[in-house]
Amino acid sequence: MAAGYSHQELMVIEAARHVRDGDVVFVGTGLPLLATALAQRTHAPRVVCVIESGVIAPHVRPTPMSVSDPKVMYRAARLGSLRDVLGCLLQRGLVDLGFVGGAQIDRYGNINSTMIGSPGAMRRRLPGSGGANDMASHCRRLLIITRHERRRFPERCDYVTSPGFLDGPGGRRRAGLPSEFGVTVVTDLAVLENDPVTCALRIAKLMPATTVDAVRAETGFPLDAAADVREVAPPAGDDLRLLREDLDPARRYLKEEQVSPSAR
Amino acid sequence: MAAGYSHQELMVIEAARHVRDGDVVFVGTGLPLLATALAQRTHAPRVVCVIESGVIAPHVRPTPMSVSDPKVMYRAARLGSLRDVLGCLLQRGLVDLGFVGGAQIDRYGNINSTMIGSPGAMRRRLPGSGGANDMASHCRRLLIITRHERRRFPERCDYVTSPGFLDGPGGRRRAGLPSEFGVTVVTDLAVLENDPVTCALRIAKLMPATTVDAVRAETGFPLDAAADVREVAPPAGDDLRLLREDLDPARRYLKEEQVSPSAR
Amino acid sequence: MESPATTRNADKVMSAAEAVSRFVRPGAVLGMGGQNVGRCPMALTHEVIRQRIGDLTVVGCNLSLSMDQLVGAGLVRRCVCGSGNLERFGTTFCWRRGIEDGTLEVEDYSHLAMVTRFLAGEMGVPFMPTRSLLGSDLLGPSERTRPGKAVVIDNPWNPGEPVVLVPALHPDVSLVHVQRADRTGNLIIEGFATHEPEMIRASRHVIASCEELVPEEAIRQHPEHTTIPFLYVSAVVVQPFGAYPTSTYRYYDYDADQVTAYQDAARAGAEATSRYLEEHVWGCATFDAHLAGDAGRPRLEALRLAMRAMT
Amino acid sequence: MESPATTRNADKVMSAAEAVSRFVRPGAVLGMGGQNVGRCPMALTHEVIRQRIGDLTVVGCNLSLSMDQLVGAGLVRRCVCGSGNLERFGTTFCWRRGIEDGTLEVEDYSHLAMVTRFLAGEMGVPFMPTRSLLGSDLLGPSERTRPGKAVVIDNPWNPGEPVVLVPALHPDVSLVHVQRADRTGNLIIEGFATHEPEMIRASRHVIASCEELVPEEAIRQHPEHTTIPFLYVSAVVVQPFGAYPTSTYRYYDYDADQVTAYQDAARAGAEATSRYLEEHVWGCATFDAHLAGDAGRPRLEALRLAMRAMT
Repeated sequence: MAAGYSHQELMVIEAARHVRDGDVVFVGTGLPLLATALAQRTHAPRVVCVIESGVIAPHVRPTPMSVSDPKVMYRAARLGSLRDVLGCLLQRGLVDLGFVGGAQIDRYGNINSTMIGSPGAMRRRLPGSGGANDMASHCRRLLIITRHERRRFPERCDYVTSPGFLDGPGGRRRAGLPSEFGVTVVTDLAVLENDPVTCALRIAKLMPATTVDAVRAETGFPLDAAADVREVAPPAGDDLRLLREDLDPARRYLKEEQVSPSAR
Repeated sequence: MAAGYSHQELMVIEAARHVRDGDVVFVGTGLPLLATALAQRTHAPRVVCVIESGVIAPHVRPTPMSVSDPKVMYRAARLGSLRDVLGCLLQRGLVDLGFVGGAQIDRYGNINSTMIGSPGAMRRRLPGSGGANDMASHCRRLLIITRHERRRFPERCDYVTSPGFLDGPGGRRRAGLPSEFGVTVVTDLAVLENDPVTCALRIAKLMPATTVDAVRAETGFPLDAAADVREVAPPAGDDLRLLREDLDPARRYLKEEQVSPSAR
Repeated sequence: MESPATTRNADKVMSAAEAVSRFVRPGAVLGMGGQNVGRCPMALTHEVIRQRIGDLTVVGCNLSLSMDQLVGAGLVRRCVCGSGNLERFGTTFCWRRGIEDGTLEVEDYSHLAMVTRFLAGEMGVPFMPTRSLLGSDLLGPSERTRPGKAVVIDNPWNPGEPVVLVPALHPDVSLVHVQRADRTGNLIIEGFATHEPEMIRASRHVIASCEELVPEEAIRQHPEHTTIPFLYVSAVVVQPFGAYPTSTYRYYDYDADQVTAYQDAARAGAEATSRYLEEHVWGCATFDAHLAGDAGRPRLEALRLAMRAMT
Repeated sequence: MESPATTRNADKVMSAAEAVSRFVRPGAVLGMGGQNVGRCPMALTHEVIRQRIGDLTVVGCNLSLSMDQLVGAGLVRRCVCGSGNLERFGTTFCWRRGIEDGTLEVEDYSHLAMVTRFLAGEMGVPFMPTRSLLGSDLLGPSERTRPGKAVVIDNPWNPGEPVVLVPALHPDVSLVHVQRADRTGNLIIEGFATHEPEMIRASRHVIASCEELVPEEAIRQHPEHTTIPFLYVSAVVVQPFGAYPTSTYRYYDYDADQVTAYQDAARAGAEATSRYLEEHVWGCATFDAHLAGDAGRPRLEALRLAMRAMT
């Protein structure tokens, strides 16, 4: 891939582009927080961060390792309780965008962070929902940053911890969930978004030096491509400097690796 | 009646005797607060006052005129919200005794503070429940201080704002209210308590210089007398001095009147 | 549900006149802060009266002076509340008169039931349970079947145990007076908080008047003391003594004489009430004019000292 | 429901050993304070491990270090929680191993659903509604019919709209570590409060360890800052650095090395975990001995300074 920045850096920079100015963003630590902070420092100064441990609108310091790390609480507008943020902001409908992670993301954007295998035959226990189910139930948009590996993109999650579009069109409405909803997945190979009609994830953009077929080869379900698939734009302006010097100077999350897709 | 103290003073002193050491007492201002404070200064030092405006365990200063008066908040353990006291203490089951008032108290200790007359033909609108319905629903014991007048003690309240025993034995259980419950009414003529079997109010004690018949004459429903009706004991020890000098020095609530029952 | 998002993060400081004209519409459901003679949003309700914004539904727990003046001004169609009164200062006379002569509708709840309605609103759920109201006439017979002001259901975990559900309440705009705020709308309530935290977070818009405007940085030094973060607040009005003649904890005590003066007028009847409002509200261009005319420095100072002695 | 009434108003200061032996019984439902690497009640859970009180059900939102050590010590039968992990420090390995090999039961909720269960508990109602869980596998098919971990009902005000009810949760005893407390049990939590306010008020007993014991008079100077009034608290344990190696806001940061040391042992397996607990818990007569042996003054000072720079 283009020298000078890593896949991981471009993933964070691309994710930041999906954060809109004025969004109230429910976010944990790691790459999602880097992406949110980058957006705040560039095109989205009016972004409001909400962190699950009860933190509202902090001025995050580099580089928190936990949602209970004082670095995510620095100069917050309020430090409160889980009820404050999960109940009175998230379920109340005041959060626009939520970052979630998971071991599996399926065709309809459902997310599994509970177990690999089936309750009867569990192969690996995962941490569980945390606030992810709450975010997927109440946010208007979900943003996921993950490595693109076939095992991570099955046709159907072994366990649906957090609801995407469930079984497809009308699934959320039938379940009693808000229908205004969208999922964006930023991987090291592509940007996936749900098709507005079928609700299935499809390729919206490609990372540099990869192809639709290469992405499909790493995806466990049939993957359409949007009509106008473009390549993810390279880092612009200050993006890389902000990431490396201001947001993650000690490289707690941004590794130096320069893996190129073909090499994987 | 015996000179040297008023009916009103004896009513407060008698009411204080029904406050037990260690009780968590939900109380407003006026005579109930005087009775609670007197109990605290005498036989019940471990009483904990809870005041509806969100005040927990204050050191009340003489003499508050309102539950939002800073005098009821002095050196509280916590100043919080209505949810804190009505929800997390009262409904949670942590309050032992509640003081309520009302324009009507009926045979089964039901209380009306909403309207005289019927919804169709209202003759007088009253303030409404406030926290009274909540106290009657969740306290283990209710204490009422009121003048004894026939119109205040009807067979059945025009409107049941706060549940006593409702329609009698089993009434609370059938309604889904806790069955562990008792009502004591301290008036200028007598002390009424619910009969443990019939649940109806009956005469437990008589104020000085009155008779069972005199009490019945001022009561709108048939009133039994307990087997061992005694006379309310006169003020003891420091009671009067504490009331007059410490608790209501400006006589905001304790009037000078020395009415004797016969004169009324 | 509409959210205050439009005003997130902005500088929200404006005059009472601008805040009220922007966010209080005729026919609005008006969330009322304060309790009895404590922290009633008098400066804001005076402005609603001055702008004669009517057909209002006033909701709260205990409704007192600020509500009664709105009713006296003929601006209220309906109240949803737990009580109307001023304790030792008497009942809320315009409210009582309106209900008795049928010009004012009222829906009665207990105070806990009202808090529970606001709690449902702030938590984003359509209803919340309570074990109050059972057996009383606050539950109409219909409530056991048709969901109206409440509904009774069986506890699914313990069939035969009735539980009352009350519906979420979302005021169109709530009026509160607090001790401190910053320009973005972070609010600090000191002392007793009444039903305001739940009501504020359940509201579509919130106008907060404050005793003191503090720098955002000061709020962010102790974020655990922020009662309400800016996300819920649409307008901040800087108005010292904005709750007068009711009290503001740690700032000033209530003015018994002024409360009594209004109560005497309200008790006397509609005409006396109109004269009072003419003199104290319509006759004053601003709340400061009312303070200068009806209280005056020495009296306000005395109220400050009275509060200081109690805190 | 049992209430902490027996210890109302008394002097509740006692040693961790006495508090745990008095209020933590084998088979108890144990409410766990803290979140991730913040304010875990380590001094109290070390004492539970030292006294080998077993057959526990551990409940909370995010369960992390303190829970994992209890599981590693073989004292936990069941967890009811929203997650088990330490974020960047990895998962909770004893917890994961126990679930995978079938020796540990777990009931999964979302964090909001757990908060909602505690909210029902503190409010004295049998259940509370949430709009989370819908459509997910966190709701078993049975939940649509038989009330178990949750039940789905129709919104009575809007038939066809499903709402999830979750049952009240009342821990037999909750363990929390807070910044300040007085002898009677008034607690002040600074910074983020997690799920603790609701959990504490829902519990039959609460053991609170604190960084600092303050005079009751100091608490009563600013009663609006009292997070939890004494009525809910059964025991106060004075233990500086009582959350080590997790952080206590405004007091000290977490110790990444010590957290990693435990994680390495827990990841390695049961034997390595036992060795860790032998050395750091069973091998220490008190938590202070653990602090002296495993951290030491200079390291603890450094953690204080690291926190000061962030607050």
